[in-house]
Amino acid sequence: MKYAYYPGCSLRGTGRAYEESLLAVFRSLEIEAQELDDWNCCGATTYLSVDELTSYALAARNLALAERERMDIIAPCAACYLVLNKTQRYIRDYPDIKTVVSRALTAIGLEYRDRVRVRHPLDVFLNDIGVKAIAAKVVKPLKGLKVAPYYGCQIVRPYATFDDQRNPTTMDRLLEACGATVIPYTLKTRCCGGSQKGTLPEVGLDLIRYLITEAQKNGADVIATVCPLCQFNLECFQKEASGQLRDAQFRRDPLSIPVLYFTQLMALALGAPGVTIGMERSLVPIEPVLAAKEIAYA
Amino acid sequence: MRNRQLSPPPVPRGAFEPRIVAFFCNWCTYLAADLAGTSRMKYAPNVRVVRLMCSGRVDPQFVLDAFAQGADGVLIGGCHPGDCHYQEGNYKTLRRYHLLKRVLREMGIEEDRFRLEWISAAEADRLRIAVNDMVEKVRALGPLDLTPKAEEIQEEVTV
Amino acid sequence: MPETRNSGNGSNGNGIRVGVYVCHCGTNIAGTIDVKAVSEYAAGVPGVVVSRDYKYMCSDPGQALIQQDVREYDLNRVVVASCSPLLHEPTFRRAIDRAGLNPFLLQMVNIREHDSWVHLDKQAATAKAKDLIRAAVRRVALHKPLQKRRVPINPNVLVVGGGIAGIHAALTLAEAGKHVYLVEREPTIGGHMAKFDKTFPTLDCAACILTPKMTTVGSHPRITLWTYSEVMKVSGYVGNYRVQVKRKPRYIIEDLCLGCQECITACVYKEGKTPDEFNLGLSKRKPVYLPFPQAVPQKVVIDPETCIEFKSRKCKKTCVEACGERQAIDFTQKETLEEIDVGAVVLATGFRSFDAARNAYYGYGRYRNVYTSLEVERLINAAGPTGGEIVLRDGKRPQAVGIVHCVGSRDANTNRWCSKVCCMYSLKLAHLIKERTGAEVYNFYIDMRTPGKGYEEFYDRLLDEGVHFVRGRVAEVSDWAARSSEEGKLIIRVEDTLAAFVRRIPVDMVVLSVGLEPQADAQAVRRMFNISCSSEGWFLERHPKLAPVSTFTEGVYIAGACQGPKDIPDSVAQAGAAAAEAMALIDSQFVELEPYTAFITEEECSGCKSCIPLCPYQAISFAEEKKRAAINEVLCKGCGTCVAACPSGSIHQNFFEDEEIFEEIEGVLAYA
Amino acid sequence: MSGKPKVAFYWCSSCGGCEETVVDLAEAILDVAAAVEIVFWPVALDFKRKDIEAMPDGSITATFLNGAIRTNEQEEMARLLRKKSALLLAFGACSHLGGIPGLANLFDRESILKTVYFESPSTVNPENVLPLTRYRDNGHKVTLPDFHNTVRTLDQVVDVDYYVPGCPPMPRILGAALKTLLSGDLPPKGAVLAPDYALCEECPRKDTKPGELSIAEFKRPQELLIDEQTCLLAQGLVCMGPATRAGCEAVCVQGNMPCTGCCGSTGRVQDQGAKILSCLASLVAGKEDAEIDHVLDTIPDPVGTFYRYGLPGSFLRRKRLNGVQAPK
Repeated sequence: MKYAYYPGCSLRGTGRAYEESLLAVFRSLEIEAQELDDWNCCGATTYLSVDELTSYALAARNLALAERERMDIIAPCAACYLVLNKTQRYIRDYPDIKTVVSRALTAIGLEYRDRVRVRHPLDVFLNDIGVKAIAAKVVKPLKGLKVAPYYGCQIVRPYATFDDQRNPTTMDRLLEACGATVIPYTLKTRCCGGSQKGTLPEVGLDLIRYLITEAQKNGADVIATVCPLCQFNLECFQKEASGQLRDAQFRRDPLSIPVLYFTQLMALALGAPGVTIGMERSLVPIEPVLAAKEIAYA
Repeated sequence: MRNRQLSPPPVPRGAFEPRIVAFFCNWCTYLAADLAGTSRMKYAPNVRVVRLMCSGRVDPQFVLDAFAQGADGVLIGGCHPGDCHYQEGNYKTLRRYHLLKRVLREMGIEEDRFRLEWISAAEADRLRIAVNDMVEKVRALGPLDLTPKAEEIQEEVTV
Repeated sequence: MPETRNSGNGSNGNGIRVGVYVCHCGTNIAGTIDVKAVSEYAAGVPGVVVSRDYKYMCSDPGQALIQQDVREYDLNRVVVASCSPLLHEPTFRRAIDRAGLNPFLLQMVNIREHDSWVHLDKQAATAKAKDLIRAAVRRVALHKPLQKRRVPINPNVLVVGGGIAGIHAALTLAEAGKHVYLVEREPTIGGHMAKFDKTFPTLDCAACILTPKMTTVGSHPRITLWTYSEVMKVSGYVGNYRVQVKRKPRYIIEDLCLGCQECITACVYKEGKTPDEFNLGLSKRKPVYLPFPQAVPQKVVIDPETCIEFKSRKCKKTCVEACGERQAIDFTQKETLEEIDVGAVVLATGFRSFDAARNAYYGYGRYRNVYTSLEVERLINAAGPTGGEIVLRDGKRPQAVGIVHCVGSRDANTNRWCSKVCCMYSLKLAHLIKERTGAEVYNFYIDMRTPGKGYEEFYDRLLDEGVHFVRGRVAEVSDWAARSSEEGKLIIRVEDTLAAFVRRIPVDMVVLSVGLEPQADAQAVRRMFNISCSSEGWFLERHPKLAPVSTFTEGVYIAGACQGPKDIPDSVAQAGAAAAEAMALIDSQFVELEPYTAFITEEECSGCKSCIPLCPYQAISFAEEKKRAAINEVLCKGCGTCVAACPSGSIHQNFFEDEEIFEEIEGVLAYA
Repeated sequence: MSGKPKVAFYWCSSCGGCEETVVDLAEAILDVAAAVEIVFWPVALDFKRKDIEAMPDGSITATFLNGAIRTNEQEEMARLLRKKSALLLAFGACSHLGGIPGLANLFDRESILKTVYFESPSTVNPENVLPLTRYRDNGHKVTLPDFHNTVRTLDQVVDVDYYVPGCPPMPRILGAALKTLLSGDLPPKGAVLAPDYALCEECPRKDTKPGELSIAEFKRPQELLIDEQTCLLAQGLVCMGPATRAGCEAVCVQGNMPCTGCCGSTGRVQDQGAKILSCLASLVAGKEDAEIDHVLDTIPDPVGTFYRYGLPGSFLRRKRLNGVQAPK
């Protein structure tokens, strides 16, 4: 089964580690994922709020390209996944949007007949490959590594496409297949604030603080995420968020925990060398944690 | 989801008004039509209902006679399979419908002019949607005007 | 408004003299249809000798109008254009019958539900009324006089479901001298009510008011009580239903068992291993058990799934010893099939609670201290698993309890309807919990619905007792503690719409007030009794206002929550009503069946046997000697399927003859 | 001339089979010839149209007109004979129901002429010559009858007194018809001169028809070795017997072939095709769409089978002229 790999802008920017580890996992699981030729930016949720119809046309161009190749699209970044999904549904449900988009696509010699599926790596790994096959390929089981599985909001809301909206478990099962222990994490779909950190910093920081303290309280060694923005928020503001600890009881344990893409952990377990899967790109280093767990890292 | 309009779509003046004969079973679809009335739902006035005790009583002759007498569409309404007040009447209706549809198609009568809908006593809205939808589809197809009168046969003579 | 009388253009030659009556129905018809024009038009239709329009045809003066015309104009056909025949056909048939005209020489035209109420365009609605009346006049001309068929009624009654509704219906019927078969699926009658501790608003103890009625049922000479049994098949027709009932084996000989429960104590299992269904799994029971102390019948049941004797056949059978010389235990008992004949049926099959796990965000099944209201009823009940103590699963008393209303109800994702009883029972639970534990009690509601007698006063009483009421639908129950004071608690996040901010309320125990849903097998049961269901799955009553306990199937009545969510007083009232209507049917000794049956004209039938397999009621048989098919009029239900299928047109149906329907079709389509 | 009743025979759009039935009366023809005076019988005796025009109106006691009305000449003759005859009988399936020629109503004139004169394999017509109804050649004017778009039954053109059903009508039926006419006590106008019950009554295989027929598959005559004793419908063949008027004593069934419905329906049925459709469909096995279609698809040509003789006489009469082409 061949897939059209749609990296999206983040995976070429702050989310480089996500792409590097994702491609490594593709290689070791022998998944044929060919980058979608001449893909364009999906517009993310921001453009949708600026000019709805044009943003659908922009996103639909990618759908049309993939449909021409007759391949499912893999959209790893949560925002791309949501925008492409939403575009598909709105074209299907609202005739006036469909006419605008079709006119736009015909102008550039493309057409879209709603015959392509937008997939997320979690869905592909679990449903197309399967936990047993992945476990069989694990070379360095992450024995003893306690992971907080953090899904964020966009891949489960508003559309529950491949997992339960309230209590998703895809990532949990994949990480367990790689030998890690997944801690119970109630806030696994609680919002990380997204761009709140920029607009209402005190609110953004509170949300980040809740997520990290709950993970640390439950004994997590690392938080695994699927979205470049969540990773950015959770990792880059830990010191600043610690300052928010008004309640003395929390002062004892400042916020300090590695935040990785789940694909980095999988790639590690599947034997990919650390340097090639963006490990050195982390602000909060993972090496001491791995060393403590005697998980070979190099 | 855009809200579905409740009353039938507005019709331009002078548009073709199709005439549709409907055979409704007394226990399900006729009651759904009554319920649509008590709920003050609105649908197109083009349908004339003939009440029968079961959709199984609809003789294919009635359908053909309706078309021959100038109906532009025929609608049969019955209980959902398994719900028939007489247990199996609607299964016979379904079988006759399948064969009669083929005969009508071979006689040049469009598919949308002859329709079978399973509508239970509580599904007033389903009836409203079915009637409005059928009236619009038959309106688009235009009048059936099936049998040219004897005189018309005459003027076709010139070669 | 004076009615206009238009003189018709005389009979159409073959002696047919039709009177047409167009009803205004106040403004219901006249508001959209030009009744004057329609009446005048009808006067011009061949065969019509008098055509009138009147404000209320179904009123006594309206009916008198027809009767007077029948005499004065020597009418032999009547057409009434008004509302649905299913509503007033009987009325007008009786009216012309009293005027000496056979009631079946009438044709109704539905110009209200099918015309004025559903069309905006007045011209089109008026034109439609004219078409329909023209068709009716042409059809009624061919009507033949018919007589209703009279069939004797079996005096027994079947009541399905042994909840409070079924119990009350059975007792009312039995007290009136009728023999009742009460069939209940569970080992005991009592239904959901038997599980409650107190009932609102009077706080009567449920057992105190229910058990006396249960014991009366158990011992009543005219009630045959079959518990642990299910209806399997129903055939026949009104007044003459044959019902097949499957009796599941209790492995106890009912007549011998005294309910002394010695066998339970003596059972090899020292204490229960299986989750007790009656206590909703909050306690365990042994393989041999009594559902609850006041169970009726007072007989134990042996569960073959968990009893060792059924697995290994090697159990010491200490229970049999304990039973002593009564020897009431019989491991070889088999399922039996009984067949009974009844004249009427009352369905009182009750409801099912909404499965709280379907709302994942309330954490039922994930967090141990989230309970459903029914489970809390058992906790509060003195005969319950905790002897009436409200304690959490870890034995500790809760300091703060949150009661969430509308769980599964008034929700587009699950059930749209309001389940009617949850506000009141939530108030009752709040009172009992507050009284027993002194804990802080929060009720989270959208609208406090207290519609019954003494209901609002009960709510006021709760306010005085210091129960906290938060108006808002609870968004989430989660164990995530945002601050140390929330450690180890369940946090209820809710938008307090009166205080206009989102609150986080830590509690120790959450009670989910689950709504009411149709039973899981409602579709199967209704198909068995040939009644229909609303789209949600509740049994469909003949008319929501005027006939709430009867159905479209003659002789089958419904009562209680199976017809829709309702509380105990309404269920009992409906049970009484259903019993009364069943009695009215039975006491009439005869049931009149519509004469719409099919018949075969002997010399027309070629004996081609095509019709024989078409009848599900086996009403058509093949007379070998005469080589003709014949229809048994008593078994024929009048569906007409064989009439449409007879290839030589030799089967006819009273009131629905081919010619009559052809006339109606051509009438509707013929231009004026 | 002799006081004997005058009888006329005429044929319109037909195959001549009905004329042969007259001859098939064999010796009985002599009694007929003796009893009546045949004043018009173009297929057998040299009569001309002017002979009929010369007769006073209503002077012919009975005219047996067979064949459907397809051209304007046939229509003129039908009207002429109606004028000249006291009794006009639709003789045989073509004039009674439309007959085999009536199946042309599934097509229109242009496509028929194209098929016959251009496309049929054995036709060599490079210049695409079509017959013309008027043609002038070296001073002579030559005409052909106009060819109508729609085939009609006799009673769709003129008023018909009686119908003699069958394709062709069995000699027994024709003989009975003649006897009734000559006997003078005439049945009610419009009667079909044959019994008014279905063929199964007279069918020798009547007893072998199962009481619980459920058809899982229809077969065509060439697809099986037809058993000579069992009811043909029970063997899965489409037999029109149940929906066809008796009178022919099931001669086809005795020839081990299913009845094809040539005598039309019983008097109580207005559309024979619709009735057999209703009867057979009701007996089909299957309660789901797919199962039902699986069985019904084994009838390749429902219209041709159910309306083999009765298309012009059916409710729909013909395929819609302005109708959309039925998708193949």
